[in-house]
Amino acid sequence: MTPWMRGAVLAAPMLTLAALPALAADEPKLDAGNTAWMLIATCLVLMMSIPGVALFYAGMVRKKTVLATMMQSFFVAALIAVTWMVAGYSIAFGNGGLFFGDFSKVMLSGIAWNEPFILGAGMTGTPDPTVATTIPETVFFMFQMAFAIITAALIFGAVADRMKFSAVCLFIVPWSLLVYSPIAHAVWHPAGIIWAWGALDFAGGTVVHINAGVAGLVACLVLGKRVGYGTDNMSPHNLGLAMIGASLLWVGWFGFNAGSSLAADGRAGMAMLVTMVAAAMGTITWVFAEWAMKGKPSALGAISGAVAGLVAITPASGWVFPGAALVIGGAAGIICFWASTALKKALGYDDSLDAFGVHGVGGIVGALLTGVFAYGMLYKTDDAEAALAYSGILYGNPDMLWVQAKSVLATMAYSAVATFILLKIVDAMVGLRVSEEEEREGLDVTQHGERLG
Amino acid sequence: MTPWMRGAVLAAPMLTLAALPALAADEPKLDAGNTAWMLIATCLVLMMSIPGVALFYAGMVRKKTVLATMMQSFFVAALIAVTWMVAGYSIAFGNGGLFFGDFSKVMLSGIAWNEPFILGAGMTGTPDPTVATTIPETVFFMFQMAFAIITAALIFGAVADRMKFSAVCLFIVPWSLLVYSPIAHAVWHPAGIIWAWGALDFAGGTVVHINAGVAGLVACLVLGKRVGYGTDNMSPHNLGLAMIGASLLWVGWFGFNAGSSLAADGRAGMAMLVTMVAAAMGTITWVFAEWAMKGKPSALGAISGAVAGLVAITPASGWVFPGAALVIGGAAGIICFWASTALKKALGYDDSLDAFGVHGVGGIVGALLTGVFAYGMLYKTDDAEAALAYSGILYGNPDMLWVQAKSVLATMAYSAVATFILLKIVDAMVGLRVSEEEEREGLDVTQHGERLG
Amino acid sequence: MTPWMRGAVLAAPMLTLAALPALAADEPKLDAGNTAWMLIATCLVLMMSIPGVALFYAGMVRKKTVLATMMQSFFVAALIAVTWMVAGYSIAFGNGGLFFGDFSKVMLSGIAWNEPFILGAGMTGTPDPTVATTIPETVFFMFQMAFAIITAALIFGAVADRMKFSAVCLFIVPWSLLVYSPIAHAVWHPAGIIWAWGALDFAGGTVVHINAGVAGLVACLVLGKRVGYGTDNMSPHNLGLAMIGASLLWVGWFGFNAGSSLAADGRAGMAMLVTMVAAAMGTITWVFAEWAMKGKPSALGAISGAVAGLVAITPASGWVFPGAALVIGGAAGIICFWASTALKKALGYDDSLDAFGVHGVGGIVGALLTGVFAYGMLYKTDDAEAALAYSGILYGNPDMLWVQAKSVLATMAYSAVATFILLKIVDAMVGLRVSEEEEREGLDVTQHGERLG
Amino acid sequence: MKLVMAVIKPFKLDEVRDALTPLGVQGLTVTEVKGFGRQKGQTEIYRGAEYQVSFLPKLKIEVAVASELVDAVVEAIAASARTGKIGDGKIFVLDLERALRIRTGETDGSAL
Amino acid sequence: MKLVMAVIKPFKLDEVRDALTPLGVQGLTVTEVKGFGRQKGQTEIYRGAEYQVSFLPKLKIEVAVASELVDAVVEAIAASARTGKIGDGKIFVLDLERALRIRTGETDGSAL
Amino acid sequence: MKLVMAVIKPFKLDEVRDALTPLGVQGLTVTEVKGFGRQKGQTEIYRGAEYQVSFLPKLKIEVAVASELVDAVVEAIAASARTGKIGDGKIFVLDLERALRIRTGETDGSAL
Ligand SMILES: Nc1ncnc2c1ncn2[C@@H]1O[C@H](COP(=O)(O)OP(=O)(O)O)[C@@H](O)[C@H]1O
Ligand SMILES: Nc1ncnc2c1ncn2[C@@H]1O[C@H](COP(=O)(O)OP(=O)(O)O)[C@@H](O)[C@H]1O
Ligand SMILES: Nc1ncnc2c1ncn2[C@@H]1O[C@H](COP(=O)(O)OP(=O)(O)O)[C@@H](O)[C@H]1O
Repeated sequence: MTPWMRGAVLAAPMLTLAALPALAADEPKLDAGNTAWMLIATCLVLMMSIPGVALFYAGMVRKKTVLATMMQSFFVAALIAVTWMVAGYSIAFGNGGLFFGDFSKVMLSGIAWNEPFILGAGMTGTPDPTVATTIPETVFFMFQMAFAIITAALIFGAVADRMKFSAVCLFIVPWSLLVYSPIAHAVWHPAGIIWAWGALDFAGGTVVHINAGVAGLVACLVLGKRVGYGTDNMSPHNLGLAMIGASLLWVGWFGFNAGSSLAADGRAGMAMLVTMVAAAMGTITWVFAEWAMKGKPSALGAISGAVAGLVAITPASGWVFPGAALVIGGAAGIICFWASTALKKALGYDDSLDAFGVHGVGGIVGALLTGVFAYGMLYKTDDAEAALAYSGILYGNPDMLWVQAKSVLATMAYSAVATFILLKIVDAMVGLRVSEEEEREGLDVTQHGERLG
Repeated sequence: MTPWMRGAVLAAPMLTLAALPALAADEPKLDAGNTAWMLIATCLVLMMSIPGVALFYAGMVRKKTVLATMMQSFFVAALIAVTWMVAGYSIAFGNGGLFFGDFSKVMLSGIAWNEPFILGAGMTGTPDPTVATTIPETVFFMFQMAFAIITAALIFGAVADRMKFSAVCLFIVPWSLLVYSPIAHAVWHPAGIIWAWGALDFAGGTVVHINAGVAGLVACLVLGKRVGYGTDNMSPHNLGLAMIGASLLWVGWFGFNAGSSLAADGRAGMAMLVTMVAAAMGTITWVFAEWAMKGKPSALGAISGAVAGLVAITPASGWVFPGAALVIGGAAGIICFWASTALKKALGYDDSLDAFGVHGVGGIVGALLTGVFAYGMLYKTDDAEAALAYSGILYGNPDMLWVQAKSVLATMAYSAVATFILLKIVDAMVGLRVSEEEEREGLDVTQHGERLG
Repeated sequence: MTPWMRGAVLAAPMLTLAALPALAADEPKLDAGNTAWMLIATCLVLMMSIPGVALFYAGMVRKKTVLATMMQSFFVAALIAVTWMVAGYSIAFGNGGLFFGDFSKVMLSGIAWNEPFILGAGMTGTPDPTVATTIPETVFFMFQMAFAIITAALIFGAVADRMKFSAVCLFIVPWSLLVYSPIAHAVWHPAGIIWAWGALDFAGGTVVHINAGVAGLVACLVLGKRVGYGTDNMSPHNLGLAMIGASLLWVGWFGFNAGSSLAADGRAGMAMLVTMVAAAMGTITWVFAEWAMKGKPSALGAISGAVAGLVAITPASGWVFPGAALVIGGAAGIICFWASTALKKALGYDDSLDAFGVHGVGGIVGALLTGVFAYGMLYKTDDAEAALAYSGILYGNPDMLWVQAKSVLATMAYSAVATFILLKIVDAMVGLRVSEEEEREGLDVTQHGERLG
Repeated sequence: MKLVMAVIKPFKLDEVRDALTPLGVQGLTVTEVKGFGRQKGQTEIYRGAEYQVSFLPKLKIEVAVASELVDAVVEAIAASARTGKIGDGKIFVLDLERALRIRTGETDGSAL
Repeated sequence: MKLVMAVIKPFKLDEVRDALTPLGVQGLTVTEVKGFGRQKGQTEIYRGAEYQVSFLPKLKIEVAVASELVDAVVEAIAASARTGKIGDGKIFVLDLERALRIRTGETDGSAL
Repeated sequence: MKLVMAVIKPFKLDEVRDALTPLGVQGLTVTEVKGFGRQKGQTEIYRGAEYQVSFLPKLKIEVAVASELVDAVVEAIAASARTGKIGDGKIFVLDLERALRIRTGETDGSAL
């Protein structure tokens, strides 16, 4: 038992105590300050998908697929919201087995709207495996929904410009139920198997980014390259839009990472700080690497580097200090630059917007470096002994790197296999890819009957 | 006496108690958590107008009116802000009669900046009719100002591409004072007549959406159709912008609905949840209806459906459970689709961007379904008897549907008549509509001397 | 000793007391509500730079420099983030001398992540010169970082379309360390010289706006006019983008000004209110002035006026009432209109996007009017005597206007001289300006190898 | 055959097309252009910097027609595009040697 | 010399260029245009208001070629731009009196 | 009359116009085009996928002039648009049969 929210088990009461009278220690109460932060953190994470990812991706495709690309965020957000309410949330955060939750929360049956939420309530053990918060379950549900949405939206960057809209819909709903929710359960629920291994994923390095990146990679391999890939000009039609999108991702990411503290506490503050530093470093190293290698520092490089840094700090964000953030962000900028250019070119797949090159690879970099830089004391401020289980090799826990690597490999393997099977089923049902003529014409007109401008 | 904030009379102390020491029960104090949430909720609601509505509308007009359309949100926001400070707020939220407030708060005279705000302070009765909050009046004032602004901005979608800028200015200021503020008073002030009827409007189904929708309908009837309507291509010039706008509306709407709880409490959390679910369902049903009827699922349909779902859940958002949100959002998506296409075509008016078809009709759907699905216990968690007065027919209060219908009809009638009179006066003063040549040339150049691109 | 945060010395405990049990008075604790507000206020201020200023500026340049202009916000944000962490923060907010802080906080050494931050901790004196907050230092650090970033980004509006990207990078890092941080120290740190004079700058009229405006003016004088200035059409290529940017600035400015209260308290609420009123009045007066003088009310005028109003209320925002905000915003709209048109034309410099005309001049207007309208009782609610030191001439303190003028002049002088020297050094190193041919071709292609659309 | 090329005010496009259809013109090609001419745009003072907007948005229409139709076509365009205000535009007629419909390979008269 | 002007479907551009290069055509100029013709766009019912999308996006290609090359060029364009579906476009040939390369001042044949 | 059609580098537009005005040219029409020619764009490696930017932004200018003016016009354009670097563009001259000013109905010489 190790993941991020366990921090909350101990830390939440402790920190919150600061602002609460004595009785709060006995029985957790709703806290307006923490609830306020989580309400707005939820807004920020939703904003990351719509319009964040929608713009980020739409600015990078060709003009003839702008609206279709936006729909792959916007409509998918709607689909996943309902999916999450109906069953996804229960599979992820219901109590249950090592791999998925039970169906006790299907359709939100019996959700308590006016009491502090306890994750894993009903579980027993020593020490108490549950995670107590001071926010209502509705807010926890919404915050996690926003994660389920963005994970789904990220995938489609890899197959931009060529996937049928019907296939998008038919694929993403079962994917969310059968791939996203189980992985979230395994990593973030006290009953989950990866939690049991002791892996650290503060805000979704494995659950969100590696998962989406690998699913994207598999999808672009299954669908094949874009028509004209390697010869036609496929440069971004409007990097201005992509830059707005990247900026909203950056700002929204504070909700993502600092919100994962589930409280407006000291840990949230530190998470925001390291998130900023890593994003900045990712931007700088990617741009400088490009400047050195290709002669010009590009806007596309800047936004790619920012996202790479943000991705990489995600699993680490509640566990590390600013110095580590410099290293994690800087490493991610360079490694993702290499992955999205040299590596992709060498291997020859067409991951259109580098869902894998940035999110997959950045997530791996971050997850592994968390195993190096995690500083357990960041939430266990008093017990150095116990904190070891949450520390990386730099702070005396040599096993952590391997635990992290194991969680990365498990996520990659499950995501790849399950995604592949689902894609094949959808392919058999309606076909995944538009015809060559439709692809030439563009998805906007052929899928949605609309055109930009 | 029934509207939404009465919930707060009882609930606010109760809920807030959770996080406050005993003495708070005696005398309300400013709460930093609730204040934090309301500060940011205000930002979110303002963001809905600028740039939200500005983008949503500007993306749907033709290229020659983009800037003029944005000005109808941006400059109107400035005008209404000052109007609201000078007198609008006092008319809406000053104590006073059944129809409008007194002038005690004109120019914000005597606003207390460091004490918890009590709506209706000074009123007496049993039970105490006042509504106590734990936020400063400055923040309540600002939150409500953002509502006054967005209501004004929404109207102009109906008359896009043809209204003089001078007429926009001359119309909207008295409209806000004489139409918006009185309706807000009637519905949301404990002294107001619709409050007295016991109608439920949590976040503005009648006050904001039906009101703006009806005003828009009247305005487009008075101004007449766009030149070329029915023959020229008037398709949206840049749905990408509209999609950004719709996304910001969606995210901002959490401030709108969950903020209407005036606290970061359990009710705010539930309001956010049902808002999300209804928006998602509206998106899905509109798109699927369109897919079935017209053969293609459009981006325009997706954003329209999202807004329809958001509008419909607005009056209900503090009173209903997630299951009801599925129904309300889903119904709104289909009904507004019908209203904005078949109905509008049949009746032949030119509501350019469907201010009435989406906001008016969606508001009506929501207000009526609130009368069906409202669950009074959602704030009166203990007293089932008393909760009846806040419940819909599904929970044993068969009168509620009629009360809601009455509030809808009263709002529509007053808004229609008063809007008509104001428009006729402005027409007599400066003329409402640009010349045919100016309309052909486009409002950007003729009204503002500017051009896009 | 007078600046804004001293308010907090006294007010913070007092206000926060409202929501805290007795023991809080003894020893400040982290407050979740205040922390929640400051986390999100930080997000808002960062959003002002990316995508706010990025869009505001990029929409006003010609199409060939859109991406380069965005990079001057986006990449600069990354550079300043790291600069601020490494040393900028320590120079600004470390204890130390009258002009800059010591190096005790370099690389954030020893930052306390889980205790309430006390600015100037370790300083002694009577009365206690330190400023106590109830938020962690990480959050204070991040909030201030966002100010350092936006100040840097604003400068480049003055030299749009002609500065080398390498020069941008080489200039801005030392500028932030040697100009921004010292001025921030002088004004906002209890040990600083301008604080000692008793000057009032609530949220950055001198530190941010006058400073950036003057640096921009110097830069555009050193670089010279754009090729074709005065004859070629240099009108904004996409005012729609600028309007989104201005809207995000407007909304984000609530974080800027109300966040400068460092707590979600009554003063934050009042700061938000006056910010809104001043922005609205600035919009209205600029547009009406333009309408009267040039015959058409432009969208460019509306957004310029809004920013002028926002700039001017910034130094005053925690010290004044709504009536004063009407005057300050209204005056700024007209004076900045005059400065950006008539004055600029008369003097003949090419401040491309009016960094000086709006931010410099607006900041001066605001700083001086703060000396008129400041109402000391706004935080010292009980002690009228002591409040005099925080009051303007209207409330009985005739010296304040002079103190403010002195702080304005000092800021202008230091900023101008230091900026000039730094620019000359960078010019000697790599040259500040692109070649005439590159300028004609546009910075996007020549500096970044990219093109819009 | 002739190629008739007309520069017109943008909002006149639909009228021009409607005037040509009765003559048997089945196709035309439209380009967004900027026109410089006697019609002057406003003098803009954009934030203190003055310049003359000398290029105004126009549409260029190209229609290939049989030689015997050319007079009717020119007249129809002239009539439907006229507002009587400066800047109404021009009609130019060029000789067209060959025409070919790509889809069918038909040439000249039958290609139009 | 002749000026060959072709209106084609946008996505055929690269194929057409590749078909011309082997003939020795070293340059061409492309314009985004809207075409009105036999090919009709969908009838759009945008929120209740019906209209016919009658102008469809096309590309116009202009190539100046020596007279002896013109047949080959026309054929190459026709072959590479053909999809066989309505709306494939047209090729027009005009007589070109003079050509001049601005950079060098070369004229006519050697300017192309 | 002749129709002079020139493809030039975009930033040369103002210079060209200023060179034509003294000759009595009172109008011209400008189109944004993409040019393919000897001038090659950079090879872009956009995130690992290589391609050659072969179409570069140019402006096309069309001026109808009286026959006797054509030499002066061609020369003026050539002189003002020249940078001496590859990609400066071309000037083409076509014969113009008729011209008509829509506003007044004036034809030919007086229509220009
Ligand atoms: N000599 C010319 N060659 C090509 N185009 C021209 C010429 N003269 C005018 N035009 C085009 O015709 C348009 C209208 O011309 P202008 O002189 O403004 O008004 P009018 O047509 O009423 O005389 C111009 O904007 C330009 O596009
Ligand atoms: N008479 C014409 N003059 C100029 N352009 C034409 C003419 N007829 C057709 N075109 C252009 O050719 C395109 C294709 O023509 P269309 O009639 O749709 O199909 P097809 O080429 O298969 O006959 C049109 O969109 C238009 O741009
Ligand atoms: N044969 C041609 N027909 C039409 N346009 C041409 C032709 N050759 C060149 N052009 C145009 O002229 C431009 C410049 O030509 P290019 O070969 O690049 O350089 P240069 O003019 O210096 O020889 C091209 O971009 C293209 O727009």
